[in-house]
Amino acid sequence: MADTLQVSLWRGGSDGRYVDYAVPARESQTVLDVVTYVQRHLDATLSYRFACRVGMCGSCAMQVNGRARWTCRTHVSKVAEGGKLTVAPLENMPVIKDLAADMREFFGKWQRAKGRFAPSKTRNDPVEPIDPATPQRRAADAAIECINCGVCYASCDTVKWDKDYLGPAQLNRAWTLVNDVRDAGNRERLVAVSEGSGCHSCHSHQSCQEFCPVGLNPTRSIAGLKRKSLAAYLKGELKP
Amino acid sequence: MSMLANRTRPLWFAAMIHRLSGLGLAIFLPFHFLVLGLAIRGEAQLDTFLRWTDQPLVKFSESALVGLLAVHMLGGLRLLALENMSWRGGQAVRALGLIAIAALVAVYFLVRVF
Amino acid sequence: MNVALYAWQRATAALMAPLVLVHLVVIFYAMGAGLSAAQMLARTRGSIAWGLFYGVFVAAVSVHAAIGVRTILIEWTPLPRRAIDGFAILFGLVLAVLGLRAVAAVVLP
Amino acid sequence: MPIERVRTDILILGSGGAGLFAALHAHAADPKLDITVATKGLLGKCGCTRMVQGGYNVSLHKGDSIERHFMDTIEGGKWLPHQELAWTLVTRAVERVRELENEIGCFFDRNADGSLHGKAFAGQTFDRTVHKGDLTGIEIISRLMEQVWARPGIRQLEEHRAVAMIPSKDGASLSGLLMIDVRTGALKFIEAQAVLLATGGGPTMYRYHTPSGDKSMDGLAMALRFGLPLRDMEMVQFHPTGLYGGAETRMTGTVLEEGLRGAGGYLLNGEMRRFMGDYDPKLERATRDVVSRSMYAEMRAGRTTKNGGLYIAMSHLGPDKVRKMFKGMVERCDDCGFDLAGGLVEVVPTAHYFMGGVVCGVDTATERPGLFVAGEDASGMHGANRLGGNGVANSTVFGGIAGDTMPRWIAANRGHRPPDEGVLDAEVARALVPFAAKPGDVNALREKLMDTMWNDVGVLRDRAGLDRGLAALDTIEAELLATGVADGNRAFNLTWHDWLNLRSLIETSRVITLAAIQRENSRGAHFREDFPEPGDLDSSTYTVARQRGGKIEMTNEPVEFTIVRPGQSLLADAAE
Ligand SMILES: Cc1cc2nc3c(=O)[nH]c(=O)nc-3n(C[C@H](O)[C@H](O)[C@H](O)COP(=O)(O)OP(=O)(O)OC[C@H]3O[C@@H](n4cnc5c(N)ncnc54)[C@H](O)[C@@H]3O)c2cc1C
Ligand code: HEM
Ligand code: SF4
Ligand code: F3S
Ligand code: FES
Repeated sequence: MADTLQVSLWRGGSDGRYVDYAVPARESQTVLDVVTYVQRHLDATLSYRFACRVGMCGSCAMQVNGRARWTCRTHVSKVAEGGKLTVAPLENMPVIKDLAADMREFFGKWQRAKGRFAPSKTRNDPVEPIDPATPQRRAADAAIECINCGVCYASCDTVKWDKDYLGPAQLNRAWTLVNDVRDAGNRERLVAVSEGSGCHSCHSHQSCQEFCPVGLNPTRSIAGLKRKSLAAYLKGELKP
Repeated sequence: MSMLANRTRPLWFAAMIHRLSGLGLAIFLPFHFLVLGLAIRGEAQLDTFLRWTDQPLVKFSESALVGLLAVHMLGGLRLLALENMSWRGGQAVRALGLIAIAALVAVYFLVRVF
Repeated sequence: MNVALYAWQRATAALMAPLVLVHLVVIFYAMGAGLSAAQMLARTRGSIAWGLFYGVFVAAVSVHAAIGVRTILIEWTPLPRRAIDGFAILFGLVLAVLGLRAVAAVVLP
Repeated sequence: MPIERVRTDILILGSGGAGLFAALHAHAADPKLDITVATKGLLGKCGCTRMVQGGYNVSLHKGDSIERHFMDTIEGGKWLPHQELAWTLVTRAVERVRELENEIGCFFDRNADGSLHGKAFAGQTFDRTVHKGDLTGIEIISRLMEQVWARPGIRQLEEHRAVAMIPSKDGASLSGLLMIDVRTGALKFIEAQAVLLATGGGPTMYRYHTPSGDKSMDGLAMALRFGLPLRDMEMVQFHPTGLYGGAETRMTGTVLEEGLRGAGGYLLNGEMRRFMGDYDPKLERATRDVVSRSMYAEMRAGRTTKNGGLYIAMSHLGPDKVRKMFKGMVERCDDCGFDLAGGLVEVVPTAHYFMGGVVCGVDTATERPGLFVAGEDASGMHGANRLGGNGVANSTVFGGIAGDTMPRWIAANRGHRPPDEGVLDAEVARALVPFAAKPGDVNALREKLMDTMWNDVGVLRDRAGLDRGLAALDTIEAELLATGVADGNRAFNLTWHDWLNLRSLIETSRVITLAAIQRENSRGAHFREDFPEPGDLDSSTYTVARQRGGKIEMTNEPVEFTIVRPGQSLLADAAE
């Protein structure tokens, strides 16, 4: 390992530019640590975002050498090509400053996709018994552990090309709810994902699936939504 | 900005090939229809046309079109399967295989027209 | 793309797959047999079967390609949606008209 | 300096389990109220509720009872908990879990018969911890976040940091909060009829710590300055197995799950010797506090790895088995360059949870009208030790209660209360202090603080060390005040926030140290080597700290055994 890393960091807003820094290489060092080093020792005004440090909060995602990743759990040795790192804010989101992206639109679309539980019961009812082996529960489980990091969203060219496209994480969440037998909102949800720029706009590029740091498969979830909504449409249950 | 990494993946290329082949077909098709429509005015013209198509360059581009059709169809069938059948991994390998088959069809056509 | 357009695009795609196969086989066969234009037309003219075959093909491809072109324009051009929709419909109609004219030329006796 | 002024009816500080539950409940109680959630990071993406791995304690399972959960909580807390608060915690948790499942949409794991699965968590007599895999917090907070986003009536101020509580003109109540909009760097005063403090404590002043990076005891530092009484401030819970990757990586201190020891993992010192036998016959399976103390003692004696940590070894269980059993942990270690399944991973005890906090009632009200507190900022529920699984129960139960209480309180006490402008001006100046001094190395001071707290006010304590720590804190504070931050661009200026974090941490560290001096016995998380005995349970007291005129006063208050006395058990009563 070289003893210094050549690091280029995006500075400024959308009209910013890359600035180069030399950061000492360490044995245990994540990309987040590199960025932190620059802020602590080289340029105190560098802005970035993190919280949990362990891949649970999805706050720290950035473009690292062109690829969206969670930086807190990306060891430098796995990504630095020839001791070089280029770090930029997440693609497909407005830049706030330096490495921090604005996620409001991401969560706005989450709501547009009806990515929220619609209750059919209240706190006064017992918890609904659900057989963990049913196909629906399994399908929900397979897609549920999303940390809303935005990596998939930043890696999807359909998002880039169609500003209204709901996005892989959002549709993946909608799919977990479609498979949640307790949910009462599926009619509206299917309408929401079946409108223009919904699940049917996905071209199965599969970058979302390949890059999702927690190993989810939004492509599969979206395919599920396509099937489900198509069936509902053909039965005349959807009036988009 | 370094090259976006999602654009260096096989499945992204597969999607681009699918799109460009579809686009190519869409652009070619009106001309194809136009030419066939000439047949209304008699076989003579059509024959002149078909003789024109004997030129090597035309044969090459016709082979390319057959290739486009094959690659677009196979790619489209892959997508239909992915969307409608239970999930399978190895999509990149599949996509590459289908593109290869389409290329073979095109080459076969090329060999046959000459 | 919404579910209606999706349904049409995927349905026409599924429909066209066998048609394309047959079409390719026909081309290869014609080539292999070294048929001239006149010989080919002799076989198609007056054939209801071929008329139906290519009529359906043209209809499907017009719908399919129009929807496809619309998607591409939405994603790759900054044109307004309404202009794109108009263009796609126009494109589909042109394809259908030209295509049916061609079918007529090949099939009508 | 004129700053932006905003008014809202209810201001909620923090977007963890406590803050988000409060917002939802308040909104449900009165949708006409203007509710604002201000949070230091992104809504629901900062704080520790997200990081909950183990799960949520609730007595919903056949064979369990509220009384049993209560007794576990009291005994775990070494008879120091406020019993009414603890009782509220365990009783309301039942309704809260049903609410999480039925209304919020959490999808907890089930048994084969479809009922909720309860897993075992150390220190409890029943397997009552409800969970979603080992990522329970993600499920809880993501679902809460979605519900809040779904209600446009709840205003969001993301990346807004509270810096000071501003009293009303008459000084009797709270007027509002001085905030910094992190993104622009601008100061803002938010006047509110009711405020909930839910910033989640967070003992990040220790060399090794688990909480998220945004937590720096701001809430308690503000409460202290506002003159509120703080309880149990000596009680810092340490988790035995924090990942150790060296001083310069943020991974250091993050939790490696409890189950590793439970499953038979070995702890080894630098000489590769399994040392737990020297301390406790239960070896690695001893309770959190015992293992943490043993590890700390081992490290203090210098028997460490060359990097200064200890090892956890799992490979003797079979690397493939380990990989299967602890998939998440193995992957996390692997991402960071460590082989948990087949090799050795360095670990250290790590500061995990803060039992101390603002004194409050069962309705979350504090001493000052208009101010409420919930979650890790509140105190009394856990006493000397928090049971694993009671943390998120605490924040969600009392967050919801706060959300129920505040609209009622507003209905009875209508109106905003204009601020004391003098205090507001002074606090504005205080927030900008670092820009006046010559820029310096803020991080070096943070390192100093972390070392001081680790060495002198850490897992094992004695009077001499605590006195040393107190003196060091004064020095660090003085150095901090002389260390500035360059005043170029205040927008998203993390170094400015690091500075402010550090100040909060120093101020609360001082209270921790004073409280640790005050308690001359050893209970739960607090261990005095010079007073190793727990003392008489019947005359148990808890410590209270309060700042008056710039000085911190410490008192001991007797624990009131309103429900059960030491030596008794509700379970015995129930059995009779
Ligand atoms: C790694 C880990 C694992 C845990 N596992 C468990 C478990 O298995 N079971 C369990 O019961 N408990 C567990 N806990 C404890 C539990 O997570 C916490 O006790 C609980 O979630 C605290 O909730 P809260 O709402 O009070 O605070 P948090 O969820 O921490 O939220 C605090 C909020 O306040 C914000 N904030 C902080 N300062 C300011 C400021 N100045 N201005 C504005 N906003 C501010 C933060 O950004 C954050 O949004 C765990 C904790 C950690 C760290
Ligand atoms: C043989 C049968 C065919 C099949 C199975 C097929 C399948 C498909 C499918 C599944 C798509 C959607 C791709 C996506 O959303 O990413 C598609 C798109 C498209 N198709 Fe076809 N197609 C066929 C024939 C044709 C023909 C003959 C044309 C040309 C006239 C054509 C033109 C297009 C165009 C332009 C697109 C849009 C491409 C894009 O969105 O990226 N297709 N096709
Ligand atoms: S699906 Fe994966 S990549 Fe996308 S937001 Fe969720 S966790 Fe991140
Ligand atoms: S990358 Fe985008 S196109 Fe679809 S499969 Fe994933 S959402
Ligand atoms: S900091 Fe939370 S995922 Fe990286």
